[in-house]
Order: sequence, then structure tokens, then C-alpha cells
Amino acid sequence: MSDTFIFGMEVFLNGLMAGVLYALVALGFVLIYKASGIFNYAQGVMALFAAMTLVGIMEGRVPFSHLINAIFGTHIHHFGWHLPAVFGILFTVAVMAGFAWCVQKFIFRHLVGQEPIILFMATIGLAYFLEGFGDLMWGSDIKKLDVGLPQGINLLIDETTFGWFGYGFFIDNLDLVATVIAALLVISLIIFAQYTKQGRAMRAVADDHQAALSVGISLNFIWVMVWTLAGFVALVAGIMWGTKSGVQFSLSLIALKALPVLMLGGFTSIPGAIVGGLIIGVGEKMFEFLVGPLVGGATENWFAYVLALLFLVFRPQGLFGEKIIERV
Amino acid sequence: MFYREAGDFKTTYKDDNQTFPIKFDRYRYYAVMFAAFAVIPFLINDYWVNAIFLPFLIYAIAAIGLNILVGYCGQVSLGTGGFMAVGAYACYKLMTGFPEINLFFHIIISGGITAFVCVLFGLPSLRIKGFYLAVATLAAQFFLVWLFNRVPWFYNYSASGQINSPERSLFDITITGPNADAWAKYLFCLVFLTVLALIARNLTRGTIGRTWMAIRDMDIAAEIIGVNPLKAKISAFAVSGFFVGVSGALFFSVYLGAVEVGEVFGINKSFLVLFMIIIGGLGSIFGSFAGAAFLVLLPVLLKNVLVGGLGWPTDLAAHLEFLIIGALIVIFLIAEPHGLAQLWRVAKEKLRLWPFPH
Amino acid sequence: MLDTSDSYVTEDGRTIGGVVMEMKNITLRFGGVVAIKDISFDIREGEIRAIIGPNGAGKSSMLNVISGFYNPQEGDVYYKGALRPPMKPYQVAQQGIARTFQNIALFEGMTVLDNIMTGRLNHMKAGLFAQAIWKGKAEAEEVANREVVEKIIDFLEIQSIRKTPVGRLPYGLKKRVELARALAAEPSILLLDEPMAGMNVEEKEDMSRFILDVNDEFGTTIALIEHDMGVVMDLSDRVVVMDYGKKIGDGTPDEVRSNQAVIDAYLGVSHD
Amino acid sequence: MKKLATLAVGAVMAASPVLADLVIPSLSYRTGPYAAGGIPFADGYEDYFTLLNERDGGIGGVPVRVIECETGYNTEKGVECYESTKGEGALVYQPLSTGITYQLIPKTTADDIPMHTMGYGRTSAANGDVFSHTFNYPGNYWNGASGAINYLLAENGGDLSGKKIALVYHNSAYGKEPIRTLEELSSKHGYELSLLPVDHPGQEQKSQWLQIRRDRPDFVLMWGWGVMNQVAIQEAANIRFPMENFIGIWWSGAEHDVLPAGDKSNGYKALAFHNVGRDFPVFDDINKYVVDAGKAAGAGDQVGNVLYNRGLYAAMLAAEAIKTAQGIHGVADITPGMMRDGMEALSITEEKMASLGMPNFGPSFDVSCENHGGEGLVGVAQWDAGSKTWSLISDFAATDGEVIGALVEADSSAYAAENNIASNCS
Repeated sequence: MSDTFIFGMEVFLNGLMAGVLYALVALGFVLIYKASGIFNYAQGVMALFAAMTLVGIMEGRVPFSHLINAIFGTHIHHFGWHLPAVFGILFTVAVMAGFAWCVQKFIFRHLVGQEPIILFMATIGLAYFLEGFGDLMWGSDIKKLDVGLPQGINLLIDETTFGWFGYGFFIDNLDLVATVIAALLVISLIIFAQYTKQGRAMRAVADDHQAALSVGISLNFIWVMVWTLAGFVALVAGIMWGTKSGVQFSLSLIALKALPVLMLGGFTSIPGAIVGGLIIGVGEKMFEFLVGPLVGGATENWFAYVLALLFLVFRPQGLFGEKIIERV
Repeated sequence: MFYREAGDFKTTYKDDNQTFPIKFDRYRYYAVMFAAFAVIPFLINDYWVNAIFLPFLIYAIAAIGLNILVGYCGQVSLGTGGFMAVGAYACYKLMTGFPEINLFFHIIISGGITAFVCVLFGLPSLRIKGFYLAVATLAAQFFLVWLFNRVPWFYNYSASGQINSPERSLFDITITGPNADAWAKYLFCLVFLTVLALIARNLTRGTIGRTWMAIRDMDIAAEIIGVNPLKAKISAFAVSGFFVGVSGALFFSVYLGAVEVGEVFGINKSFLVLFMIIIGGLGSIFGSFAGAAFLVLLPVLLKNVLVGGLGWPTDLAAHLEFLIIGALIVIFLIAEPHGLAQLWRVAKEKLRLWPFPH
Repeated sequence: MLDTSDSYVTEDGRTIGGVVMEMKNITLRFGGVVAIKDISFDIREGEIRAIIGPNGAGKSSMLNVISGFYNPQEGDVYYKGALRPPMKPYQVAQQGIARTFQNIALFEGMTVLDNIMTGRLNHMKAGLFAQAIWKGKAEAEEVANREVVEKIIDFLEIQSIRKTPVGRLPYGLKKRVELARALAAEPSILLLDEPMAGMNVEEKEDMSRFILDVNDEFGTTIALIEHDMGVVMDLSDRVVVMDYGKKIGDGTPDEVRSNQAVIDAYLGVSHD
Repeated sequence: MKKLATLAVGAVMAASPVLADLVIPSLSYRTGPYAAGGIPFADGYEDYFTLLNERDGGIGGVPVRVIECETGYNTEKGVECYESTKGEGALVYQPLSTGITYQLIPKTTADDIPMHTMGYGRTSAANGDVFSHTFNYPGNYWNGASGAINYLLAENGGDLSGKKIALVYHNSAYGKEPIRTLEELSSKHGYELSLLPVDHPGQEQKSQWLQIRRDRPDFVLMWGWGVMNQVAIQEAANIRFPMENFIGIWWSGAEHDVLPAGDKSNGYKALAFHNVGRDFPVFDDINKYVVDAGKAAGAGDQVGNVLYNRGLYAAMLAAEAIKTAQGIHGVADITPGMMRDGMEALSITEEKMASLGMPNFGPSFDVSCENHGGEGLVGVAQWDAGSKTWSLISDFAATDGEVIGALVEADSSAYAAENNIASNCS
């Protein structure tokens, strides 16, 4: 087997892993869009905020300490505790639920029935707000996040593939863990949607707001729940990316990675998000591997979008959409 | 009492088609033009021009351009930053390649080149709609920035990839470069803005504007009543591209003078201009002005109040700035989803009735 | 060219000319579903032609074929004596076929005046640059076309809502504005898709009067779809009856009324 | 109009007359994508001037007033900051961003205000004959590139032929700076150079590091900034690239760059043009007069960090230039133009640094009209993950002046031609 082929396989596998992470972010978008028709631009900032909150709680940082110090001239920074990750995650989920409630109560309840573009804009405003709020609460320094996830090369795969090809494949343990967690998350979401009362209500709302309302489902409750779920997904994504790079501003930019995935998979399809994520992940990594050296590299950012664009030109309904029949 | 249309009769359709059909509006418009051209240039200093007026004027051009595409034709674009970069780099290449030709023409040609590029990236709009199109235009954004960063020809093979605007003048008055006077830069951009705003107004009140709005409101019905969707969308992309290109060229040559593509024309720029037209009002030229003014002035104002006035640490002020702008966007949307322009219209309706509200 | 050899004059004194449009063996399918099956009929110049039938009979699909929105898989459309090749809807419109829609398709963000002005698009020729400059050609053209539109506004009695955004209008007025927009195109054939759907009796009477006046004063050929049998029989010169995508009757209102297949279709005789 | 009125009032209030002072604007970024790097630098920069005010009553008896202005690493905000502070009599700008630097080079020249871009900005500004108001002593990126190669030469017995060196760089003007120098040096020393760009922000670098793993370069150099540093070091650790063969530029060598990777980052190296750690007498004074007095900038928790030291060093160089200017012109309350003269006549010696409580804090160098870049001496620092400290492992050493000089000459003369700049020194 030629070197290019073996290397290509390694790149392919890594592309799949990256794709899973993209899918994870895209999933947060899909949840909210499906249930409420809101294209939530703030999803990336939510991931940042959730990760910041997790670090802040685990390290016992005093929220708004900088602001308090500036106003009252005090010097408080830490509560002086260190919580284990599990508690941190639980508290953070509670914070995200509170956030979901506030979002519903103070923003989207007042925007019911508005055009999608207006709702989209509101989420942009929300993103700005949350970014400023998060920085104000926890500070804009870079934060190390360690919830005990393994990182580094997986030796088993390295040795096995070395035995096969004479070249050991590099697979990051963190990526493996992320894949497993993402898979678990999707399965539990599907189970939740299929077999629980709230899940069925959520699907009903996604199908038809009016009908759901008429059979006595509280839209408000469902929307708070969906935002909480999206907050949880954001937290998971934030942990994965934050573990690798530390929790800092750029984490919010991972939303940009999810957009081409959404274009491919559609805004409403969970399987679409997953398959789309895999295609984008593999596509951009393979392009960078095969074509990147010829054009000077760093192609990944735009190639994901061009790939999605070309795909849509030939198939406007996306991966899983049905052919659009226009009517008048 | 003062603001009303009663007694202001139109006897010809021509009169009825005026930009400002109400007399009071017309006078106010003349007053603003007078102030902008004949008063402000004598009052401003470097700070006002470089920190407030230039960004406002140039962003207003970009906002009008984007508003034509998004507000009038309904094609959401997130590629504004990339298209501004096309204008900037075209201008740079023209300025350094043909120094004997006047800067004025360079900027116009840069607009034309951007219009062409914008049309290329607008072609998928025939098949892709709504959010999908918005995301698709991000392909243009990322690709263009990558391209200008990657191909050394665009930055004349300079060591770092930055482009610098050489000194150029018009009627022997220096317009670009560090020695240009504040008032000259201001007037140069103001002329562009005024002419382009008038063109935008003419286009949007006429046939082409109606085809754009028809496509925006219901594209299928528009096609059935005789609107060629290709022509309508492409012309919107072209006109919008021209405006955005001119603003990019001005942004580079007159305002900043030195530009690095990824930093200045990144994705944030696309979002910023989009916010301007949303806050200002989609499908409104006045709204483009209002939105640009709002988003240029507000941060400066907040900074001056929080840091200059209250003496807060700069980072706290910057965080609060984000927080307040975000909150304001949301509050605006809840109070008036159609932007400052609509708020202004409502205020005018009230004024018309004042002081007899019933 | 139109063959006007067999033109005739109706009882109320209108001249009905030759065949302006002819549909020959039209078949339209969506995937496996056959919406229209092998239908042929013609429309004569100056007449009011109705297409009727129960729900799902394929009437709207037929209208969409005429207006070029659907291209049929089989069959030919002859327009003004020549075979019409498959074309885009806007090209059909440019040939002089205008229409209204069953579920009003006005441009909600524009004023009544602007909506009607869109109907004049194919009469306005000023280029992009002329429009950008405005003064001169574009303005003159705007004013000239405005005059035409104002006549239609007067004719349909909607002067007072000229500058109102369409989104704020009640249903009945919207229907009228839509008619105005179609009329503004000065079409050779005017297609009306259920012009009286959802109206009360007075509104229906108004609308009937407008349709007759349009036909009478401008001599516009009209093809319409309508549910209300009474209205159809009163208005139209000839009627095509469709059921399950097939033509089951064609002729004057009286002929159609006595057609057994038509009676069965309307009374709901089971198909077996 | 109301807005404008408020603004005007604000401007008037800000401009209210004060007693003589030396105005030093600090264009900082405590927010945005590079906040983690901006905070310590801004703290160090401000703390040093606070120290001078508290301990010595300013410089030459005139107090220093630091005006901090947040740029968020954004060029437009940088312009606003420049315009709003220049009227206050700002003596020297330290814009701390490549974009703002390029933007201010012509402006500061026209306004006769000097600018100091220490270890960043436009490299060819070292040619003072063209760039009259821009200074980039004590070292620039091309010195950095050459310094790295020199260090590797020394490590490898003076021979790099046949070795493979990969450059991982931020795909921007900043990141592209060293390429030409490294290419020139590659033909001189016979190593093989491969280029691996990373797009902003650099959160995703799997492709680049997989390629490094495949190609097995002997050494990796990095021109990174922001999150790119943390991810690169993490990925290098993941593929088990030997950290001691991985050298970052000085902007890729702060504590927060290596800490997220934990122990695995042990041995990582970074270039340096100033010393690291807090083993200097000046820190006692900083603790005494600034931190313990509750006058520290920011949260006061950055003292002694690499980038804090850099801010401190920049402030020290500015203060010394002020002293030089005061000496030349015999005025204590100097103008920006005098400051420029002071910077051009600046001479940093070991004795001077020792007397400031900063012995061997940076290289000794002299500035002249032609040479605004100093001697270009570059050292190497290494990270010890166990004690969580950086330490200088190679002292400030000379770089390849021949290669760099030619490149500086070529780039600056192209700039001079494009902008019709006459010779400043002749």
C-alpha cells in the first residue's frame, strides 16, 4: 500500500473524529431550531459561557469579583474551595437551566410570532450580551479546564496499526472519548424524545405549535426545556474543546464550525447534523491533506463552507430533506 | 402642528414621486445637507473625523449596500467583510498599479470589481434560499479572506502581507495618507455617501426597486407576474457589491490607510454591517444611516462615559459595552422589530397628529 | 397569427374573436400522481372562459400550466397561433399572460400603488443607469406608467388606499388589489384563480361586476377558476369542466349544465 | 444631537487642564481573542510607571500619567484610541498589535510622535532612515527567526544541513513575518524548511500536527498567538513531539500558553529578548510600592509572568528614553518630538539596568538614527512544568545581521519608494 493511502486513512479517521465534535455543536442548533424555529447564533457563546461557569465553580472563583472589586475597592477573588468535576457539571447544568428560563422569560416570550430573521437577530443580541456577561462574571483570562478526560495518542491503535501497515495511526484519546460521549448523548436524546412524556411533547411542538398548544402542552415549558438541553449540549462541547485549548474567547467561534454542518444536514434533522458533521470533518481534513499543500494550506475554514455550498447548489433540500415542490 | 402634510397638495405625479414628499421633511433634509457640507467641515478635528465621522460615513455606504441586498431584495448575506476586502484590495492594486489615474476613479472601479465578484457569489442564490443562503455567503467571506492572505500578488509581495495606502490627492488636496487634512477626508467620503445614497434612493423607488421587493416578499409570485428572478437577484448583488466595494475601498484608502485582511475584513465585519441594518431597519435607507450611526457612536459614547466619565477599568468597560449592546439589540427587537427607521416613522406619525391626537 | 375567421358576436353585443390559446393533450404528473390527464381545450379572444370542477380536479394545476409555472410532461400549448416552447413563468408573463392567485400573493411589504406598479414591469424599459440617475428617462417612464396605474385604481375604486401597505388591508380589498396588479400588465389573457373565494355576497357582486367591466371595457380575454356555480354560469361564455384530472365537459353554461357526466361529478357519483 | 452633546461634554471634561505630566498611553487589550496575552503586558507596563511615580515622584520630577485605552486587538478601536489620546501630549505609543502598528506608522510620523513596537510590528522599521518615528529595539521577528536557527546551529554542532525544520505559523501578516528570513537562512545553512499555516483562531490544528507526525521534522518553530499557542503545544504533546525541539517565538512563550498542557509541556522552548522570572531587585520595589499599596493595575495577580515582564521592560525602555530626552533637551516636561530624539539616542547598558534593579533583564544595545532596531540579540527560554517557571537557557546572542540587514534594506526601500519618503538621516 502506498504511503499516501495509509496517511490518507489516518487523516480520514481523524476527520471522522473532528466531524463528531462539529456534529455535537450542530446538535445544539438543531434542538432549538426544531422546537422553536429559532436559529440560535448564541450557541457558540453558550458553549464558552458553560465552560467558563464550570471552571469558575470548580475553582471556587467569586463571580463578578472584578466588578465588585472595582466598585467597592475590595480584593476578593476566590472562595477557596475546589470542587470535583461531577459537582461542577451539575451546578453548571443548573446555571444553564436558569439561563434557559431567563432567555425564555425575558426575550423569546416577547417575540412569539415574529419572523425567523428577527428571532435570529435576537440571538445575536443574546450572544453579545452573554459574551459580555460571561467575561464580567468570570474574567477574560484563559482558564485551564480539567475534568479528568484522557488526552494524547491512543497507544493501542498506534501499536495495532503499526503492526498492520508499519505506520502507527494517531488517534487522540480525547477525540475517542468525545465520540463515545456524543454517541451516548444522541442515543439518550433519541430515547428521551421517543419514550418520555416531555420528549413526546417536545416532538409535538416541533411538528406543529398550534396543534401542540391545543392538546394542552405548555409551549413555555417545552422551550425552556429545549434551551436547557441545548445549554447542556453546549456544556459538553465546551468541555471537549476547552480541555484541549483552555477556556477562552475563541471557544465561542466553534459555532462557525457548525454552520456548514447545518447547511448539509438541514436545520431540523438530528441524523442530518451527525452525517453532515462527519462529511464536513472528513471533507475538510482530506482536502487539506490532498490539495492543501498545493495551494498553501490553511484551507479548512473556507473549504467546509464551499463544500456545503456546492452540495446545496446541486441538492437545495440538503441531505435528508425531501425534494421541494413549490406551490402558489 | 408644524409637521404635517395637510395643505401640501401634489398636483403632478412627479411631485408625488419626490424623495421627501412632505415639505417639512424636505426643509430638514436641506438643513442637514447644509450642515454636513458647509458647517461640519469647519468644526471637526482629527478625533471627530477619524474616530466618528469617517467610520460612520463609510459604514453607512456599506449598510446601504447591504440593505439593498438584504432589506430590499431579501437575500441575506454574511459575506460583507469579504466583499469589502475585494474593494480594498482592488483599490490598493489600482492605486499602486496606475498612480497616474485619480483616486476617485480607482474607488469607482474598485466598486465595479466588487460588484462582479459579488455577482459570482450571488449566483447560488438562484437555488439556495433563506438561512441556507446566509450560511453559503460565509463561503465567500472565508474564501476571499484566505485568498487575499495567500496570494502575494494582491499585496505586492510585501514581507508581511499588509497593504498600505500611498498618498493621493484630488484637485491638489491630499485625500489619503497621513498628511491628509481631516476635513478633506471627511468631505471626500461625504460626497461618495451622498451620491450613493441618492442613487440607492432612485433605484429603490423605481422599477428595479419594485422587482427587488417583489422577490423579497414572494419570489414565486414575482416570477409569475413577470419578474426575471435571475436578473433581479443578480442586479441586487451587483448594486450591493458596488456599494460595499466602494465602502471597502474608502475604508482602506481614506480611513485606515493600512489593512490586514483577516483582522479588518474578518467575519466580525460582516456581522457588524448586518447588525447596522437590522437595528436601523431593513428596507430603509434612513435606517442604514441610523444603524451605522448607532453602532459607531454607541461604543465610543459608552467608552467615554464609563472610562472617561466614571473612571472604570477599561476591561470592565469593554465587557459592559458588549453586554449593553447585546441587551440593546434585544430590547430594540422586542420594542420595535423593524428598527430605528420604524421607530422614527411612528414618531413622525405621532408628530403629524400633535397636538390633537384624536 | 390569429385565425379570426370564426369570430362571432354574443347576445350582449361583445365580439368574440378567434382562438388565442389552445391546449392540446396536456398531461401533467407529479412523481407518480397524475394531476392532469390528456386535456385539450381552447380560449378565444375576448371571451370569459371558466374552468370548474370539484376539489382536486386539477383546475389550479391547469391554470399553472397556462401561466407557465408548471411545464406539462406531454401535450402542446399554442399561443396566438404558434407552439409555445417550455419557458419560465416570467417569460410567459412577458408574452402577455397575467394572473391572480387563489391564496392572495401580493407583496405584503409594499404599498398598494407599488404592488400595482409591479404589474407594469414589462412595460418599463429604463436601464439600471437611467434609473440610478432618475431625472430624465426613468422619471418620465415612471410618471407615464403611473398614469396607467391611476386609471386602473380609479376603475377598481381603490383610490383611498393607494399608499397603504398591503399587509394592513382586509381580505376583500386585497383581492381587488391583486386584480389591479394583473390588469396593470394590460394582458392578452387574464387568469383568475378563484377570484371570489372567501367573499361575502356583496363582495362577490362587486367582483363579478369588475370582471365583466374589465372584459367589456378593455376587451380582455379572461380565464377563471371558480367554485360558485351560480357566478360561473352567469359570467362565462364557455365552461370547461374537470374531474380527477380529466375533462368531462366543455361548452356554453347551458350545455354544461345539462351534461350528465358533470351532474354526476357534482352530485358525487362514485367512480368505479 | 443629544448624543453628540454628551460626547462633547465628555471630551471637554477629559481634556481639562492638569499640571505638567508625562503622558504615556497604553493601548491595551484586556478583552477579545488575545486578552490572555494582553492583560499581563498592560499590567506590567502600567505598574512600572506607577512604581516610578510612587518611588521617585515620576521621571525627572515630572509624574507619569498612563492613559489606558482598550483596543480589543481591533484596528478601528486602535485608531479611536490613538486619536483620543494623541491630543493629550502622548509621548510614545506601544500599540501592541500588528494591525494597529501598520496603521499608525504613517500617522505617528505625520504627527511627530514616536512609536515603539517592541518585538512585533513592521520588522523593516528597524531602518530608521526610512521609518523616522518607529522603533523596534531590542529585537524583531527576523532576529527571532535567525536567533532560533543560531540556537539550533549551536545545539547541533554548527551544522543543520539535511535537517528538517517546520514552521507552524498564524496565517496572518504577523505569522508570515519569519518566512523570508527562514528561507534565506535555509539556503545558507542547508536545512529543509516546510511551512504549515494555521488559520485564525487556531482552535483546530489536527491537520498540521498529523502532517508533522508524518514528515517527522527535526525541529518545529512556531509563530503563534492567542489560543493557537495552547492548542499547538497540546497537539505537540499529543503526537509526542519532543518538546525540547519545539521553539516558539516570544509571543508563544508565556505561562498561559504552556499551563493547559500540564506536565506534557515540560521542556518547551521559546525565544526571548528580555529576561524571565521575578529574581530581580525591581520586583521588591514593585511589591512594596505598587502591589502592597493596592495600586497594581488589573487584578494584580500577573506580577513576574513572562508578558508582565515584557510590559515592565517596555515601560523601562520608555522611561529611559524619557530620561535621555530630558538630558538632551534640558527640559523635564518633554514633548513627543523630544521623546523621539531620546529614543534615537537611547543606550541601554548593563550598568544602567543594574542600577534600575533589573540586572541582565535584557540585552545591551544602542539606538541610532539609522538603526532603530538595536543589536537584535535573542535568547532562548525553557519551560519547567514541575516548578511552573520559565528560565533563560541561552543568553542573548547575536543574530545573522548580514541576511537580516539585506532583507530590512529591501523591504524598507520598497516602502520608501511606494510612499515617496526621503532619507531621514542624511
